[in-house]
Amino acid sequence: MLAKIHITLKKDVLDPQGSVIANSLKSLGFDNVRDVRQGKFIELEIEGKDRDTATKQCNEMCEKLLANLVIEDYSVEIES
Amino acid sequence: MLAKIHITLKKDVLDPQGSVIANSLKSLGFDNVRDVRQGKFIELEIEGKDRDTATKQCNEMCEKLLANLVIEDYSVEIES
Amino acid sequence: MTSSKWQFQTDQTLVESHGLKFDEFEKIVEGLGREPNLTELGIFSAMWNEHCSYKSSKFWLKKLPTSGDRVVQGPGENAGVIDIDDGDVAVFKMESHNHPSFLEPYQGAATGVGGILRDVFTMGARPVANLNALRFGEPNHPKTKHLLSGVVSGIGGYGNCIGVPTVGGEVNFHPSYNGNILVNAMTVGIAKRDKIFYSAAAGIGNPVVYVGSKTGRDGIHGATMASAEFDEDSEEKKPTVQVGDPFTEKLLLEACLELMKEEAIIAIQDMGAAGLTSSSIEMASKGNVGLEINLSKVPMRAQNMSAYELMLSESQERMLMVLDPSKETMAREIFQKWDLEFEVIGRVTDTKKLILIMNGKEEASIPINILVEDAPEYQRDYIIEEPSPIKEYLPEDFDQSEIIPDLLTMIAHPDLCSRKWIWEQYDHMVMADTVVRPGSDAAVVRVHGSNKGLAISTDCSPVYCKHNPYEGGKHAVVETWRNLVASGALPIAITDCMNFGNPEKPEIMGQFVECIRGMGDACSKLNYPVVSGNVSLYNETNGEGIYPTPAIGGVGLIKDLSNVKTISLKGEGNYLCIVGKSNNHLGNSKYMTIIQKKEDGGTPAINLDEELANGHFVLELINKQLVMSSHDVGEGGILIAVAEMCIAGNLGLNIDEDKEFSHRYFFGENQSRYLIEIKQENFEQIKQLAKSKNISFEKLGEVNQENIRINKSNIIKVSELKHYYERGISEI
Amino acid sequence: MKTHVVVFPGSNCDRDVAVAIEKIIGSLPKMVWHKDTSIDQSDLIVVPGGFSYGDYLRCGAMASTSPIMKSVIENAIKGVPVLGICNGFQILIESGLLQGALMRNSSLSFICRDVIIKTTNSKSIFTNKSKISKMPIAHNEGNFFASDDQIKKMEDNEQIAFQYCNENGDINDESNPNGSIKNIAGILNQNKNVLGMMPHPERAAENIHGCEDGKTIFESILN
Ligand SMILES: Nc1ncnc2c1ncn2[C@@H]1O[C@H](COP(=O)(O)OP(=O)(O)O)[C@@H](O)[C@H]1O
Ligand SMILES: [Mg+2]
Repeated sequence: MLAKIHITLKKDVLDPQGSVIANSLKSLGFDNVRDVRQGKFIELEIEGKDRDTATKQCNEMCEKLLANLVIEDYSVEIES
Repeated sequence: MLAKIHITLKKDVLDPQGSVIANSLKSLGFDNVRDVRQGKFIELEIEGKDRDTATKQCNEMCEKLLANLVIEDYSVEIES
Repeated sequence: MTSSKWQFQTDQTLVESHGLKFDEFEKIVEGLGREPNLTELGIFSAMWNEHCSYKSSKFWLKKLPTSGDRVVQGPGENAGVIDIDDGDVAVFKMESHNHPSFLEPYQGAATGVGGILRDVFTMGARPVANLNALRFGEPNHPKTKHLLSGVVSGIGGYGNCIGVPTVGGEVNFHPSYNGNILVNAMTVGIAKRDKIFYSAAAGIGNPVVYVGSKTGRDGIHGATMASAEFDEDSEEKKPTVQVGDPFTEKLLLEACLELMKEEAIIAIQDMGAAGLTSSSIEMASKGNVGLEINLSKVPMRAQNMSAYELMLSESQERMLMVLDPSKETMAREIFQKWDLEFEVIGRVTDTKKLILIMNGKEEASIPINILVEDAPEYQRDYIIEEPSPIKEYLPEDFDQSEIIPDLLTMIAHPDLCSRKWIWEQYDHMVMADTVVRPGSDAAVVRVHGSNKGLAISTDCSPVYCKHNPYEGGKHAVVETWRNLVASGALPIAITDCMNFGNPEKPEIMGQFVECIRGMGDACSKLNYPVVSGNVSLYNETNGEGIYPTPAIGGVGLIKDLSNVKTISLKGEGNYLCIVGKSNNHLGNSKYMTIIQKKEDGGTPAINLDEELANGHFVLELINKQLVMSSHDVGEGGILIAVAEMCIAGNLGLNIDEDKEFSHRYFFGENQSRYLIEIKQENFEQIKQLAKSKNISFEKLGEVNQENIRINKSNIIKVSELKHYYERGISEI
Repeated sequence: MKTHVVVFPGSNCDRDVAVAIEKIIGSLPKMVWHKDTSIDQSDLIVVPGGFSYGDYLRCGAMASTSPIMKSVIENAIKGVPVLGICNGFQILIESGLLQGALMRNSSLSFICRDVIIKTTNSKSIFTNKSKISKMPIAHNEGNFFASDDQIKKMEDNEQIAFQYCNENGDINDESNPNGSIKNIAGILNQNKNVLGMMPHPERAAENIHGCEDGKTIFESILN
């Protein structure tokens, strides 16, 4: 199964990278861009048959390693 | 409208981060993980009403700034 | 085959797309006694392109002086080696990564650093310093900012991670690089003289071992790309640029150095350009043996890789070794400890052929000598153009009331301003042996655990080279030499990176020939041989070549670290003096290019006898502890050099009023000069010494608290100057 | 004094800190490999700077799950002094021994230069010899972040060890190199036996470094 994991900064955490991108986009002429946030996107192949087990495992991976819960949120989707 | 942009390394391009993450996950006991790839996830607010225009603009942003097409692919989704 | 000359089965366009000319292909067929298969064609193409075969440059490179008392290994191995006393050696080389850096500045620059680091640790040396020589297009060219920031973060990204300090370098901006930036990276390492490793394979039957990262489809044909001119759509072609993995390189470095402590490695060679192809062939050729390689054993990252792809992949962070068979198990354990691939992929044979097997089938069988000895070598036509004429400018040619405003404009210009924005992005202190940080003449790193150090500097003046390649070649060499001297080091040897346009154009080839001649004369005179180097040709876009850019990296020895000198002024009341004659040459100076916005007036000639004498004089004063600080007078002339010393030391200077108040005096760039700060009470003694040696020596002024004062109406606060100096690069 | 330096794949200041410890404390530390599982009997454990696991994913994240970290944590709980420098600080945070998070520098680029730091809590075993000191930083992710509540608690409990300041000791935006909240350059755990700091004392530990203020940290531990 393919797991797609998104890791994003929590709403109240400043995202300097996002603001730099926003400024660059504006200077390229994209004036209608607001509020850019950059996060991580992790794809992984996970062996197994059961989506729920896979989801549970991925959540655990995020808690233990992939995300820093002090500043980040995560979400997991499983595709089979 | 909210644009969700995924930027990932092209298939044959080395993803050093991905392989180190895979090893770490394995050593944490997640033995059924294969093939981890790490990419970027960018969310941005784009003003306007027309989805097609927004998509076109986001594609342009990727080509011009957000992605380096020598090594990366991108995909754009617009949510309204 | 369409051409009447061609009676071969092989498709002509296939041959051409491999960058091979018809007669080169003929030579292959002759050598093999048959037509090559695709894998073999790929191998020839990689080995015979400009980047690996040096076919246009070899003839001329042989003219450079390469030997000297301290040279342990000159050109021909992965890096040059010089003796630095006590059984220690310094190992160094510079290499270009120009084309990839233009396409993907971060990864291109990063993998350039990775590649040159491998060249150095392959020889058994622990890398202790990285430097670079960078050239970008005009500061306001739309691509410059992006390329500059990508390259700088790529160099930092790799060097910082692997933990080797990036201690210096140079960067300049010029329209001739708008479509072809230059990224030259240099690494210096330290080893024991009796523990240097070479690449000659030996011992029939010995295992050939692959270590490091897995092989993927990265940069296939990278080496061919690096030797081809750019055109409008090369950006569209999107050739695969390699992605660097500094973490794996760090592991590879530690694992290799650990194994090198044992008597296990018979030969070792990094996989750089043209990966497995050039490394295996080089090892076989140097050892005059054959290799049989089973490609099925090569650790692969991608699926279904063909023999062709495996041989041409430029995946990074890989090495090839020939091992003592009795040490195989021990070696494997070391690489496993570091989580790296370790695979026996072949054997040394007595066939003098490279034989490749994959899935039990022979994929290639090529006699090594036709790949190496029969490689094409050209004596390309060249035209030596008349150097631009020397012009003398008079004081009244320029408005003298503008001297201070001109100073401010010049010192804020990207070519002269502080490079702090760059070096602060490089970890220049890791290893805790950095004695002189970036920003002085040469960087100085301590030889770990001793009280001696290496001084290192990179330099080149392309504008000088363009207008007089012979003098320009001399300049590049001499500038590094002078930087080392000013730091208190005995200069020992150089590495070079010859960046030029298309050598098939006679006027470009002429530039190459003349630069080499100038470099050679300077090296010979200064006893400063070339021990390693690299050539990057075809730096052209749409038929426009770059300026000739022979970047030089010089290395010197400081026997006692208490004798290290920096440029920063030390104390109020001291005298600042000029060593060397001032002939007021303004031609092609920074004043001309920045303020007058033209390249005019010719390249100043260097008198090498004077250069040598002045340098030795400065070294003698330093060794006698008579010098407080020192700086060579380079780009921008005396006033820029003074400004740099004042800003660094946070002090000012009262310039004596007897000086000619003119642009040509303050901004003239004739060479072979130094500024040295001395105690007042030593002035007479030094003056006598200079006189006895027939060396020009004069007092320029006296150090004060806060101003540079030329006369009562031309004064500038150092703090204000500093403000201009420091804002430059980050504003691009 | 028995000291230990933990070595992860990708650590690159392990030798530097060992050299400094030997010079200042007088005995060579024992280097402990990340796959080892125990450190017994230590008077100081140093988690050095560098790029453990390449700083991939997130600085310090993967190192914090290494086998040796269990023992580092046990020792810390027992009260053994643990010092994390730069990447070591990031690892200690990721392992939960210290609070907060270290984010990307606000400039978004790597910064290597001297900074000046003021000792905020001068009573800990690490800080009883320093007041205002100069030492280099070299990092990409040193931007300390914690929630307002956490900061308040840390302040009340005197857990802030160092803050970036200027020559006069003023703590202001100009003297903040990386965007850290309250200019925080180093923090302690509740028991004050664990210190994490971004600046590199081992790079300001001998005369050739141009400044020797870093020595005070090790001298303080010797005290
Ligand atoms: N311009 C030059 N001057 C002197 N030696 C050179 C020059 N260019 C290349 N060399 C030497 O030729 C050899 C091959 O260089 P190169 O192919 O760049 O090495 P590598 O295969 O390690 O990348 C090296 O020993 C190098 O030092
Ligand atoms: Mg090499």
